[in-house]
Amino acid sequence: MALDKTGIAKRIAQELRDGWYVNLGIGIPTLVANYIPEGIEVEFQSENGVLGMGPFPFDGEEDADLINAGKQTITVLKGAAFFDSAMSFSMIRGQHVQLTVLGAMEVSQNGDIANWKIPGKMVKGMGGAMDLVASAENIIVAMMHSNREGESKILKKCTLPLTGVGCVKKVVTELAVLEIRDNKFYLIERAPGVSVEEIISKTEGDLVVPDFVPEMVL
Amino acid sequence: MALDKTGIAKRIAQELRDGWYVNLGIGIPTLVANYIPEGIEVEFQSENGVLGMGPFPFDGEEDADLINAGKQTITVLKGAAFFDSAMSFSMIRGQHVQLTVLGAMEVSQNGDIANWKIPGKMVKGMGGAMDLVASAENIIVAMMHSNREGESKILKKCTLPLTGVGCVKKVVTELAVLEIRDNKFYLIERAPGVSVEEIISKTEGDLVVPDFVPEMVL
Amino acid sequence: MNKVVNNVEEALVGIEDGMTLMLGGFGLCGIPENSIAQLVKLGVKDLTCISNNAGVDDFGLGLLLHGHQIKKMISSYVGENAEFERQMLSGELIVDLIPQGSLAERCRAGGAGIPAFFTPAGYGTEVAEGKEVREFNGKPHILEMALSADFAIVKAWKGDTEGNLIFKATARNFNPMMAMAGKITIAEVEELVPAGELDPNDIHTPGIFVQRIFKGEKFEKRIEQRTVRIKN
Amino acid sequence: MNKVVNNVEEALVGIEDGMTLMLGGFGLCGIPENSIAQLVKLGVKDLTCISNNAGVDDFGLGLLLHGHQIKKMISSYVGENAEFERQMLSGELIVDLIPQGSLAERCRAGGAGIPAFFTPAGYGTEVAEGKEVREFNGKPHILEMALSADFAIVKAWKGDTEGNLIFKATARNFNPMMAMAGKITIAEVEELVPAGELDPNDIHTPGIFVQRIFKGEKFEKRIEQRTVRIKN
Repeated sequence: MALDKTGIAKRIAQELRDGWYVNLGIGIPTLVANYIPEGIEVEFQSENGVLGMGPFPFDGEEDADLINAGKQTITVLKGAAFFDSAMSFSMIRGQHVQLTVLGAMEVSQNGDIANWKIPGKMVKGMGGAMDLVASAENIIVAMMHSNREGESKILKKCTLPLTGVGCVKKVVTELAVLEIRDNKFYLIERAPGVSVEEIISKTEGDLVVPDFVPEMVL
Repeated sequence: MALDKTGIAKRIAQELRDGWYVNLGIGIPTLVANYIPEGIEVEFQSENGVLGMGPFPFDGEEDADLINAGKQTITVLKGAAFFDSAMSFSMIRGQHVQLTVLGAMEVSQNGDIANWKIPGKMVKGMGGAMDLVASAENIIVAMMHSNREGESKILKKCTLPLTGVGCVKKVVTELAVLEIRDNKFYLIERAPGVSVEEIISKTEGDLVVPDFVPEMVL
Repeated sequence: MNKVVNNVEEALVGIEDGMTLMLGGFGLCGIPENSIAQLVKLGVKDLTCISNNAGVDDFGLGLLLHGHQIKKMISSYVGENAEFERQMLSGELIVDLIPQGSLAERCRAGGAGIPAFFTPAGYGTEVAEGKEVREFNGKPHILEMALSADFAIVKAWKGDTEGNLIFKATARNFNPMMAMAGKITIAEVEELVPAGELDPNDIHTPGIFVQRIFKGEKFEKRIEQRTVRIKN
Repeated sequence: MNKVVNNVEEALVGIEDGMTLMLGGFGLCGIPENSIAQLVKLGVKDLTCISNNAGVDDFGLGLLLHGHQIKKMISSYVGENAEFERQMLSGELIVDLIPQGSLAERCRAGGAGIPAFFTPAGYGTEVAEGKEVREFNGKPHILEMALSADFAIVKAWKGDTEGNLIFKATARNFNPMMAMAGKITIAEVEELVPAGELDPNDIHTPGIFVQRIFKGEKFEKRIEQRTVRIKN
């Protein structure tokens, strides 16, 4: 069965390693913080200027001056630090953040990503995404395999304006975990109960399928 | 009579204007802080990371963590701020400092200045001087008119490695106040009792002398 | 050196039609709301506004958009504002969208006397169009230019009479860099204290960058995405 | 995420001959003196040291110079050190002197992923030799490259177990930028406190930049130019 958003977040959380600083994008990526594997410590950076983000505040304890990059009210953990936007992107551009998780509208097999603009229709802006994808050594994209019309978003070539080129190395969708190498998608894992055939049929880009594709263990 | 160091500092202090942020170099320039004209407020920036420098500490009250760019122990006034070296030079390079006063080994009539190196003999380094002279809109050089061998340091062309090009607009020596315009030195004032002839004889660079040269009022 | 002005009216003297303004804040967090209200009142037009976001429909810079006071926006993310999207798609509003990190760094550069710098952000995208590309350490970078403004308007938590500023939590965001990059920088603060009350070690924006400072009359501090968890 | 090490011996593990080190401090103010003493003890050689100054003859980096442990110095001002001058003039020591502001900005750039930037400092001087010159706003600027180091060693006043640092007064100087630019950054602190004891608003160097932290055993804090006035 295809994963829900929570499932995608849980699977991505398995990629976390002890001691990492992690930047989570808006949407599904934000949920990753809820599923940190036991025994490891990671610290969350939000590009609007905080390191050491904690859970959402209790009702009535919100502070308008303390938000994340999705403009949601948050709290901080012990040992947190606040800083300005230039410092924040120094961390990102300077590769001090070990993992970036973000959403996408399209990903292509050479690692390009598009997630900020649909010409003539929607322009929200790139926010910090262009800095993140251009700088991060380790980017995981959390996204749905297809759009609402059922068209694959895992493509040979992106059709939308790009956010970054050749930067994505791993994609986690409701159906599969894909790695990008040598200009191809490699099928690494499939969601529990999802067939290899379904993944093949919903992937427009070149997909390399090994003889045995393990199911995700969530 | 030629001025002493104190006299030079007093004359330069007359150039201060209310509300200015001022960076004073090592040596004579440091003394300028002692002669702020009454009724005006200026704030001293030291490039090692302090705004709002006060007088030297009383004996026994020195703090090793609180020094000026000359490595002297200092104090700070109310409303001071500490910052790092990148921020400090952002102030300087970004032209937020209204006046820079520094010493020189040589100054030339096109506004070049040399003050950091004597090839084969002495190399102390430029410290912050190159940033200061390249950035400041308003630079006053405090220096002696001649070196120990009696040779003029107010030159057609500098002989020593330069600190900056075309940046000096005003020079105050023990003998005179000179302005640099149109590739010439203009004699603006003479030290009390110093003759125009003496200044002419000790100035190697092209010197424009008006009919009447007022004495400095100190 | 008297930087303290009595109110927002005095603080904004000199802002005219056609000027470029920088306004601090991320979303509605840390925006100079008193000054924005005054800009609405003044009715200045044809403004170029440099701000990470454009407010929401009825708060923040959305108020200026509503009155068609803004000719051009330089921002990184504008996704919370229907009127913005309408004006942009209809061509009424000129929009220059740039990566958030580049925006922050370009403001800092403007204040720091760095006219241009190289960054990897935006390479291979629309953002790089017309910009110089150069490889460093085997990786392509684009040359980005400094930004500056006629007036920078920032909001701080505490300020003193010398113009020193301290920001609170994530309300800091773009405020410190913009404070550096204004020809004239105006700070509205929640708390204005005499010089000497703030620890010199704790200052975020040294007073040298601030020309005018005033205590804001009222801070609504609207929350854009109130997100809470329920107590068990 | 355990960044705390027990002592300077553990902190400096991995520093080898021929490496590039950044060392914070301005003059003798804010230098990592415990770490410097340990470098002397380790006897590592052929170091490239990036530091604004080179210490004095018998303290700070002067101690490493004395033992001929330094192959190359990248500094802005070295005027307090006779042995330095001797080694430089004799050619034993390679010296790269650069403007102080450029040094600070190049370290910051190294930590911030900015490979290069333009600055007016040094145009028309020896410093500009071999560097690209470009005019911005009618004024010539030179292109300066980022600096980074195998290890950055900084000294802070207070630090917590997450690596967050607070510096005191002008002992801050180059420490924050160098902390950003080390592949591995080591912080020696006067006071090491549990996470949560430092106000997140007051942090100068966020812990993300610091890989190892320890409480220095002893801080002599030598004063270079004791200057006092007499009480009336």
